[in-house]
Amino acid sequence: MPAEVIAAMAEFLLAVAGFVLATVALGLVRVLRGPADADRMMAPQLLGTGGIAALLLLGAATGMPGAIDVALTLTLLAAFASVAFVKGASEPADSDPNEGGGG
Amino acid sequence: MTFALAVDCGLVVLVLGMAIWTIAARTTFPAVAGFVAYGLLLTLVWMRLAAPDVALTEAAIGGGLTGVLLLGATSRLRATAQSAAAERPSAPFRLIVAGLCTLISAAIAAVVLLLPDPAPTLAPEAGAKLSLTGVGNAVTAVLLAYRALDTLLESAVLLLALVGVWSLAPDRFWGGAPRSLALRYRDGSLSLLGQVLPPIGIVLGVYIVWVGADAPGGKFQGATIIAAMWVLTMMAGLQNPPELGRAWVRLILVAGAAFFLAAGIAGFWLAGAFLAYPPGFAKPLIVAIEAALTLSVAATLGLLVAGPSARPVRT
Amino acid sequence: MSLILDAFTVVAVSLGAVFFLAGAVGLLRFPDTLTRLHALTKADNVGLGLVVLGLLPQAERPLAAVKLVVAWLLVQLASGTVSQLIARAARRAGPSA
Amino acid sequence: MSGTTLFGLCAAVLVGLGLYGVIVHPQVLRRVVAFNLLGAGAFLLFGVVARRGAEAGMGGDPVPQALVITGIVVAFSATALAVGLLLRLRAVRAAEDADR
Repeated sequence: MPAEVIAAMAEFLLAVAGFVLATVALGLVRVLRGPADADRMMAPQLLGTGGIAALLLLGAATGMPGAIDVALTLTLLAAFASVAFVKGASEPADSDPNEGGGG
Repeated sequence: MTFALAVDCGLVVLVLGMAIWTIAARTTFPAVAGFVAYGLLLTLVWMRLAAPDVALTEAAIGGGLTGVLLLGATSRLRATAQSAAAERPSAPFRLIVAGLCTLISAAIAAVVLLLPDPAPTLAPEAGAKLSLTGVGNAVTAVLLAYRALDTLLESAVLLLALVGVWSLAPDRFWGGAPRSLALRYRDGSLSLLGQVLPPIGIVLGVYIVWVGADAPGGKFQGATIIAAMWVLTMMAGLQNPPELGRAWVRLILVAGAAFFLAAGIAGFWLAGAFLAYPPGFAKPLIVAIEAALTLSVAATLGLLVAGPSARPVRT
Repeated sequence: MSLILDAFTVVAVSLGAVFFLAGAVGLLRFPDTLTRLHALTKADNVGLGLVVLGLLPQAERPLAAVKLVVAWLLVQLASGTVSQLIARAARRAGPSA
Repeated sequence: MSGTTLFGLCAAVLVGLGLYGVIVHPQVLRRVVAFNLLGAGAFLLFGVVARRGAEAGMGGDPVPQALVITGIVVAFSATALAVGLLLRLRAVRAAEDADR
């Protein structure tokens, strides 16, 4: 493949990565504003899909080693964080036996 | 490279936006949500800085595990959150602090702009001896060969932090199990996720440890993924945190540091110095130490999330 | 041959980007939590799928291509179950949420 | 301006922001969050220094990168300890209030 085609492809992938990142930014603003906690739980999921799309595009554009491994890790941990969000938001304030009531 | 710079600019704007949101949000839950997003975004920044090893660590710990820890604390502290809101410092005080913090930022920014050119670097030195260690990833070589003492001390620090957390338990609970991490209500999809995701995650974690010798990865990153999967099964209610006084728990926790230390002391006889690896055996030794440390670090991180004992020992 | 593959990459990745845009617009415009969740999952998963599909011809080694597909499958699994969880949490919080 | 310098300036702002949060926030948990924010900014400075030292076929100087990996893990364990202390402090206070 001629060098300029490779360079053009890299530029294109970078541009799309930037575009996807921009849509993630838009979504993040909306999601974090709420109003419900359930809206905010979408934040890690949004980054789990949009973030890894941007990451994979960046990795393909610049030939970074390990980009896919980082993307896989990001996916797993984003799912993990989402579960913690659901758990954190859907539980009433503490009711631990050794901690007598709320402060 | 104009597109690359545009992507960098966009990333910086996003990261700064999340940081401002995290500091400025009125209640704690949205702030922590912003912090998790901030951690996941920093992963992309680290990739742009050509540091995939750090990106893996940030994705696993910065966004994932720290976020889960803070979220757990948030839900438990909800009741106190309102009463403390009244004690907000006065506007003049905040203004003065803002001014001082701006000065500090400006000073650091000036340092960044005045960094020497060409930049000092240890990369050639790190690369020159790489073949002697038998390891292909320079970051792993730094962590486990050139500066192995730091890594040994780090695994000790992790244990110390865990001892610190454990010592916060009331006396009557010592050696008992931490409070359950499970969701209060049964949820079928969470059970499914808790059963399907951990096997994949553990394979990925072991893979990250394994390729760490020659490619981006390493024991801390892999161990964090494994720890996260363990905590996930506990959150899904599929298992409860173990009793902290059990011998096998203690054994797993210290195994990594103990093996590392033993290999280090053996270095006195075999290679003439503490933590020196005998020639030709550097790679197998590094892999063996990584394997032992992975198990211990994963257990330590998981138990740090689980917290101190919260119930008496079952007899 | 490589020109056809490159064209395929450009088309698929661009289509994926369109879906990401649709997802963001849905998040911004839809009135309540459940519909916003719908926008997030549908658009993003198809979007990511198309991006992965487009990047497959660019993968240097077969293992990289396999890992790309695995990443997408993992996202499918995680986002499918996590959306269920979020939707149920939203319903438990009340109809107004 | 290069992207690396841009990230350096971003790190400088993050340190300032984090410090402001640590000093000003009335809730201790928010201070812990702000402290983590500050820490991430400091790590990013290391990353910029490492990236500028790219040589010998490596994307960056591996020594600061290794330091940052150690730092992130230690910061997590410190955060876990802080959160543990915070929860314990609240439990003790609640018990005192109940006694009174």
